[in-house]
Amino acid sequence: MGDLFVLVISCIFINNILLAQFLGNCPFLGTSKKMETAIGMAMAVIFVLVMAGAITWVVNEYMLKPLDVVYLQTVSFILVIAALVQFVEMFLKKSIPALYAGLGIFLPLITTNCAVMGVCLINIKEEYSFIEALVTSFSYAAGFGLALVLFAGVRERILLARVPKPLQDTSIGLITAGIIALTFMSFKGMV
Amino acid sequence: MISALLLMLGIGAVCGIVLSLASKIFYVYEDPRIAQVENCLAGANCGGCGYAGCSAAAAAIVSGKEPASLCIVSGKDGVESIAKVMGVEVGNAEAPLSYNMCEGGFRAADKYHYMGVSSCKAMAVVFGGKRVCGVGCIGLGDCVKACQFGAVSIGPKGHPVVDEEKCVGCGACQKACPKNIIEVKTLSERIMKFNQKYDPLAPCAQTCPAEINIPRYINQLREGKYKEAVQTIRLRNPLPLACGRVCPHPCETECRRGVEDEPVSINQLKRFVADYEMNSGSRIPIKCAPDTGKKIAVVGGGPSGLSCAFFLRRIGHQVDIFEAMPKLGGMLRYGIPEYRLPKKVLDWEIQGILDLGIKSFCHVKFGVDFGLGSLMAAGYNAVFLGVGAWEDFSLGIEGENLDGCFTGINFLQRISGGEKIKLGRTAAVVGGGNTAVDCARTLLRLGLDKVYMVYRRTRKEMPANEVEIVASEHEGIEFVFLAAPTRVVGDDKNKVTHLEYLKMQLGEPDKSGRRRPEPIEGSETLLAVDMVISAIGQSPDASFKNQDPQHRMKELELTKWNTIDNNPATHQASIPYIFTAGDAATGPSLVVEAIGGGRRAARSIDLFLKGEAVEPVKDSLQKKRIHESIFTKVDGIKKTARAKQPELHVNERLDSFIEVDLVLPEADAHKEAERCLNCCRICYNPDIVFPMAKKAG
Amino acid sequence: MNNNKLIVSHAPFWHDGDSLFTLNLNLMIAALPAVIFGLVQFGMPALGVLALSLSSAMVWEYVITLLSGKKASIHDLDSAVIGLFLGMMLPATAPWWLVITGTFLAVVIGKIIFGGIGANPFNPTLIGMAILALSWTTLLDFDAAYVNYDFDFTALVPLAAVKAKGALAVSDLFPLNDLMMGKQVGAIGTTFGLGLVIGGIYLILRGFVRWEIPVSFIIGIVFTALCFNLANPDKYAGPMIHLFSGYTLFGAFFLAPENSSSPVNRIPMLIFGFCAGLIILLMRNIGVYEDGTVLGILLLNLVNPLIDTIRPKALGKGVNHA
Amino acid sequence: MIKRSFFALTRPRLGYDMPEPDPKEPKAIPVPSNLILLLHDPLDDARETFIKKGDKVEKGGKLHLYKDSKEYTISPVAGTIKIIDTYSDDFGNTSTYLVINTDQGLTAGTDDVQYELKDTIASADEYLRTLPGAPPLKTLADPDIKIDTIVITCADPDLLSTTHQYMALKFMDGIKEGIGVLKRITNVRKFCITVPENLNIKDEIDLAQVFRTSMIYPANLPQMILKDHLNMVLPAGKTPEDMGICFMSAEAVVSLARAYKTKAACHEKVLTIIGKQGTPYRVTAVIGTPLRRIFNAFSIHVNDHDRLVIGGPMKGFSTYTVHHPVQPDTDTVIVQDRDNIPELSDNPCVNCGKCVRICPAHIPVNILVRYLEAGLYQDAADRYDLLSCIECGLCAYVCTARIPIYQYIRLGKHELLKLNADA
Amino acid sequence: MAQSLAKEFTKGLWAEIPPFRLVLGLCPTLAVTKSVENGIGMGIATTFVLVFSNLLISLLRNIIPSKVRIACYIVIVATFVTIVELLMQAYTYELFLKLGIFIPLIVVNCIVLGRAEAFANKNGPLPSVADGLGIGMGFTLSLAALGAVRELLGNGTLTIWGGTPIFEMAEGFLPFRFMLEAPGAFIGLGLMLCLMNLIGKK
Amino acid sequence: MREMINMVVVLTVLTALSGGLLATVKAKTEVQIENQVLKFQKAPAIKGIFPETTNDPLAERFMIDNEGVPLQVFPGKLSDGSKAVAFETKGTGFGGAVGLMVGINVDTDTIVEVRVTTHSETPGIGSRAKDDPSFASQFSGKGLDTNFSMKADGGAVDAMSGATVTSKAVSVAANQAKEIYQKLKPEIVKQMN
Repeated sequence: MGDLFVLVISCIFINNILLAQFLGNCPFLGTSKKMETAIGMAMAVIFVLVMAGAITWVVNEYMLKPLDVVYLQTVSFILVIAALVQFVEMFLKKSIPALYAGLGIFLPLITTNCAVMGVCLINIKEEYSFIEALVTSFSYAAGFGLALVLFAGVRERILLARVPKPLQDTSIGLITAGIIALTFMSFKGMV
Repeated sequence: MISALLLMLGIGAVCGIVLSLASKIFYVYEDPRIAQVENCLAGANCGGCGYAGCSAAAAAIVSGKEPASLCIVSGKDGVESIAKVMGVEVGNAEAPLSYNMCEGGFRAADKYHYMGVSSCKAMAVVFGGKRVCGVGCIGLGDCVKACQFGAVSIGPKGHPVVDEEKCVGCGACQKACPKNIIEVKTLSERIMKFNQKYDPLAPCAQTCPAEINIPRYINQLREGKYKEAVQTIRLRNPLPLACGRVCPHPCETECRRGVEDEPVSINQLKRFVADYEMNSGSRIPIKCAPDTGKKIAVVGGGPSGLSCAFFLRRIGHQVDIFEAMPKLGGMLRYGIPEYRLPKKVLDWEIQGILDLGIKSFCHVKFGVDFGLGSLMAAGYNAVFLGVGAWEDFSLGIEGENLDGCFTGINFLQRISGGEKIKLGRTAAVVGGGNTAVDCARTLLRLGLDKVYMVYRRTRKEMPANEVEIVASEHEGIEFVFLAAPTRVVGDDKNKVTHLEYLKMQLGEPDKSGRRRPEPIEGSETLLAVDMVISAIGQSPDASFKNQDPQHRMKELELTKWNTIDNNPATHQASIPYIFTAGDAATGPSLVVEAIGGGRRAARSIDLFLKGEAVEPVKDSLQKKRIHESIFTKVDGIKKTARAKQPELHVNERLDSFIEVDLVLPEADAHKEAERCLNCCRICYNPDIVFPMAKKAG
Repeated sequence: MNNNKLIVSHAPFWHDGDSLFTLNLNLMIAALPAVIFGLVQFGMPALGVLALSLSSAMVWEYVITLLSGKKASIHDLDSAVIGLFLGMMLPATAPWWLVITGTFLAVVIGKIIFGGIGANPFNPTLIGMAILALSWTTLLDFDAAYVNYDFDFTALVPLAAVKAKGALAVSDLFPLNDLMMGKQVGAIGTTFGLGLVIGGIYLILRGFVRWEIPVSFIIGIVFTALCFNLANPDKYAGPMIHLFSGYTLFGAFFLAPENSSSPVNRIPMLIFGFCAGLIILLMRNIGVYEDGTVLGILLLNLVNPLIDTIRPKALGKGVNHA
Repeated sequence: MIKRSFFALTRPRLGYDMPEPDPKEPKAIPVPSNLILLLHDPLDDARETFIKKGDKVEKGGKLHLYKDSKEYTISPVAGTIKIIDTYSDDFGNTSTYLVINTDQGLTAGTDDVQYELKDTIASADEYLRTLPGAPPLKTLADPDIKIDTIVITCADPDLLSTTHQYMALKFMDGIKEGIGVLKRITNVRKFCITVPENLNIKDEIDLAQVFRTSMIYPANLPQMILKDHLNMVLPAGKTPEDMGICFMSAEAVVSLARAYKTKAACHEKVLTIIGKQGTPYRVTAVIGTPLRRIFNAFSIHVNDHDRLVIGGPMKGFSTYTVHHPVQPDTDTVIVQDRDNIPELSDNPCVNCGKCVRICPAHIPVNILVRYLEAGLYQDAADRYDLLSCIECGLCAYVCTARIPIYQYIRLGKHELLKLNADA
Repeated sequence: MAQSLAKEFTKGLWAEIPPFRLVLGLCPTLAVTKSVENGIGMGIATTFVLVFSNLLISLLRNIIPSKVRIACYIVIVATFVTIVELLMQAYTYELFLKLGIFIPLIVVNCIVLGRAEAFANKNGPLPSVADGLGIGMGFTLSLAALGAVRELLGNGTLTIWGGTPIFEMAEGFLPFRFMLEAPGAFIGLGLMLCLMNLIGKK
Repeated sequence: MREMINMVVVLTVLTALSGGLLATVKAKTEVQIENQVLKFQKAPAIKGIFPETTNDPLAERFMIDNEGVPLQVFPGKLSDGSKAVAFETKGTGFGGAVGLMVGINVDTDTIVEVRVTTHSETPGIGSRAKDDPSFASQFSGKGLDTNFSMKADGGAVDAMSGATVTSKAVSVAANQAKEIYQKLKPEIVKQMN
């Protein structure tokens, strides 16, 4: 239990997927201009990552490993994730439109979000158990969400400031992200 | 190897089956355009646009929240194909561009020192802004701040300058400007823009019936940009060559320079640039909007018809012109003599209009050769009636039908048509309008010994253009004022010998302030002439109404002057799909009125075809003036003489129909353009420094 | 006719006389006791560092505004304050290029690129400091910096000593009195605890700094330190060492209340200060950092927009119109 | 100008001014040769005006710009209309001004035109709208607005001004009489009077409920009176009239009472003039008197870069011409010397939060002003309580960055109104 | 033909150079640019995938049904990514170790899919290859540039290939370590983007 | 329906082809990859631990099972005749796992030498663990009864200044190696023979 807690803290803060591992930057910059979008995206990432983490772990453990075709990881994972996301999107759109409006519209963004794929690969690489894989997936996603929401808060203010023209938008967004990464170094060594 | 193959086969099959089943089971309807637009997008789902994935972005584009250029990955082709998907509405595919009305020149003085929020909007609500000039640019640059693309900057003269390369037509600058100085419009919208009372307009531009932006083209001329000047004129007037010759230029009467000095010779400048184009040997290309697939029939190829057809064509409609006479041009061709507007010039100009892709059918008379029914059957969506006013008023006196009596327009038309008419030696032309003068001067050129002009009132009241009157005086026409014809006297062969008229005197001024002529009893006088031409006015020939078998035609209402009854603001007639302008609608009037009317009718037709309410232009400035633009004095003007119209020597011109008025030499044109005060391009201090202090103190 | 052009502006027509200039001037005045003490303690090199950092910060701002064609803004003294504070946080032995790089990072990366004064979401001084500390750790190691100095007190950095050896081992080395009176090794302007407190109280009384932030910050430090200390007095030092050493007091009065990166509502201000104190102590006691003030405040700067949404309901908001 | 105190731990307190306990008679300004009257109808070139240049007007004559227009003004003198022209008023309003050349010798005495003043609110609205103090008769007469409470303010709404307090001190009988008139002509039954707590009014007021208001700004703003004394919170974006409450100044009540007593309107407005040195003068002037006349009477010289403020220092507006006329609601006129005008700046907000903490309406001004600067008015209203603002101006008064916050707020509301009108 | 091919190629080098003009592919840009060498390696790997997937997709563009096209593209891209991964493991093992997880993540690099969808989907094989090559080269160049800045400042060296620096800072240079850290990557890229914006202004 | 079948077929064929292609490439590169792994990761460390051996530890490597996880062991015959083994363990540092190759003298049960194999630590600070001989040399010759924890945690290892976490990772790895060795020693000895 204690180990899991350490894992959670480390995944959320110390090895934050965005700020320390550089994964998932495109949607990070894209969806952080507004707080509502950021929250929706954060939720969607958590949702998808947990599912993807589970399903890729299963694929790896019960299909790739027994057949000794681990080198097919990339192809099979991405295909499974893409299909899963698309399926969930269609499902939500039809069955739970309310949820779709809040969260589902972010799903297509996630297919090609390297955070999802990256976390799945990390899970395999670190040889986590199924439970650990689920927990890390969730924590990484939560870390992503946390960074996204905090970033959106700062960015909403920056959008209103008189940022010099060439720096506007993505450029200042990246620099802010850099400073956020800097502040996240606070947690270094805490676990 | 085999296991890998099988595994992937399995995964692929499962994914494929699940997805295809899901797409059937969980099918939800959405706007098919969303899928189409999404196909045009990059599909990378990168989120770079700020939307959650390409389908969200597509939905935003379809709902109109975002421009077609939203996606940062798909290139120009993508944008174009999206625009195509979205371009179901007319004009959407046309690129809108920003354009500022108030430009260049010096700034108006401030009425106070402003301290506060540095934004035009904020300043505009404080006493209308600190500038003394109330209509122009404030200059704090809200538009510059609003532009996301760096396309707007404050130019060296303190006004916004738009870089057309960078402008994407988003409209942010327009929203930011509190004074409507800067607008984002497509070419169509710009062509169909009518003066409104909050536009910064110089008095000349307010006066021009065609609403030409006069100061702009004068400035372009001054800068040597003749082509641009012609384009500026063509935005409002398709016939600069003709207008440059025959327009009575009401604009010049309002010219602000005229308050202290002689007005600028605006019309000659127009003619200069128009002639420049004609003589340059190549036509300036005229841009048209993409085709809309709508078809309009223009009946009558005179100035109003040509104008209406020209503008309809430029905004993308298909136009056919039907003309009763053998050639297009209407009154310009048949009513205005060769020495004022050479046919060669007119042909060149009309050809330019037809080159836009307008078909013309001549020698077909409305109501005789074709009618409303046949037009409708041919699939025209609307009809423009610009049949002009070709029916001369009769004098209503005895002897009017004698041999040697003619009516004005009929006479001019026959001469223009090349008909040989049996002429006399002396002639009396009855009337004081331009037609009368034209008849008189034509007669002189036809070799008559003596031409009299008989007019009921005095020279002061003559409606003909002053220059024309002066020219005819020079050419030796004798004026008989205060004379009311009472009888044409003929000999036994029914040939005209004399015109009898009654002398008149001016009575007490009436309500309108004019002194009405009153006949002097018993003052009958005989004038020995062998030709009498009556040119006392015309009305439209409305015979088509009864000749047309289409029963709907009965619904077309006429006024008591036989003009087609219409809404003067929208030019829509009593049958909704019929529009009319020009002399047919107003009775005999100026060419430039007809041109302006044609454009207004084109706007209404466009609205009608789009299914929108045909409503007048909001806050229109037609024939009104912006209160504060009218000055009673203009300080600091150094008087300089107005450029003189070069003209043919009298001796030369009497023997021929060679054009009398000549074009200004380039140097003179520039000199004349320099005389322009740049009203509304510069902010002026009117004589009122600030209203409250005027006389109260 | 009257040709007088009056000034037209919008209400109100009075002003309480505050300006950015007076605000920043007062910040600098409040820092004076600590600065003077530092100069006396560390001598000419300290003067050099402070002078260079103050001037270079202003020069950077001037150069950048010049290059970008904006109106010069150094007269509001904001960059001077950033420069002074940065200088105060450096050791007296800092090389010239370190100072200049630091002010560049602080003024340009920390402030100007975000849109200048008031727009910076993070404390510019701290951004400069954090980047310097990350890049040139050894140069900012105060133990190493003052080898050539001869002090009449323990020449060990208190927090580093605590971290390395445990609280018990160093408990006698740092009497509270010495710490308060500046008898400790540290940055130029942050060792004189009493001076910083005097400056801080001056700022609070004159209304240039909201009292909520420093007070809750100190409470956060003291409370957390006390908890740790009670749990394991051998390993974790007591609140007073934490309070009077390192950048703690300087952070409390001068860094944390920096206007644009801290909350303005009362409850958020209290949360902000307390959490900053808490996180700093966590970093000191269980993280890898000896001090942590710099990153701790930056972390709270990041959270600031979020917590500042806790605010009283506006008048008439949500009232049903009867 | 009031500067902050040296120690500023607590927020600044701006106190209202008090009239001297036993005020002198105000100085009367003679009727000038030219009067300027404002009509709230904009001049439209397309329409024919009802009054024309050169028309003769009688004293007490009612002037309409157009035949059917509802707006009118009453000429306080007999004379000739010399000018009719457009006047761009403050905050986007366009009105029309008339210059009336006074006929000499006809300035004193009663009106030439006598109206049939009936005991109905409609009748009062028809003739008495331009009484000194600008009684809100239009609101009261409007059948669509249901007013059940009238609050009479003997406290001046802005700093420095003592006009209403003076009226209350001197003419308490008039106020009582006015309440009687109002009770007679309207259906309103509830009357309240706000009296500054330090104002020495000895009379018992039994006709109305008396509120003693604080002497600290902005206690006398309508929203604050509602909140503090009527226990009523105005919903954001609503006016007191929407809640059935009508505010009326002491002077308006007094002049209403006089008008009913004499059956003729009075045209003399009481004003507080604050000179460049801060010296207050109390004057009476005929409505329409250009301010320059008053300044001449006190030898106040208005130069370039000075500021002329109509109304108080917190909520008034500055005009650009010394010919600005005395209006029915002009209580105070301040002349500020160029050396006493605080500079504004175009600095962005530095987030010091002073505005947030001083705001009586608890608006997050620091964020609001950013949204307003960026022109995001709708967001500002939806998320940052733009419409809750009670427009006291304190935020701009304390702003360290010297941002014209109040102007931004006014502009934001103005633009928002326009946006909503378009939509 | 040759001219238009050249145009497709060169646009990737400047007009549409990722990640500066098209703000895509940020993750590898940030992560692997600790040195020029890594940047170039990553760039070449991406280029390889881009060229071949573009080629294959443009060949198959008429066969693939539009509803499953994204899935098909992903499979194609992923296949090439795996090939690159295997090849790198076999022949440039050290580089493979440094790039680590980012090699398989090329599959989710928006640039690759973006080009497939935006270009190869609509154009013939030759232009698609040119486009892929151009964009890939542009990407490589950007990574190398950012890598150069970060390595030079953060480590005082420049290493193009093979581990030996071709340039080293003078003896007394104390490296600006910040540039090698995560925050330095973000800020470095942000500032380069700003620079590109400045240069891009006509 | 046809459309659906078409979709499924195309996708299936494509994935199958992909699988086949990859399998081929994998088969072609497999040997080379294994060589590379040995050459770049293990060889330098082994070389460092066993500078002189009479056998080829790389060639003689064998796998043993550590609670289900295969462990690669490199046996070395040292020049003094004693037998030693080397294997790799991992500890967690700043930037992920730190791999540590630990050489143990089977005869004396002492550590021969340790070497860091893989790391992604901050260059210059954490990476000193690999480059700085003084740190690694702390372990040399220590008996397996030593606690390799950091001194602050009551162990025997001095931290590298400024790189506490990396040092910790190494010490964790070392402790882990100790445990594994103690547990699997009989197996290892058996295999070696």
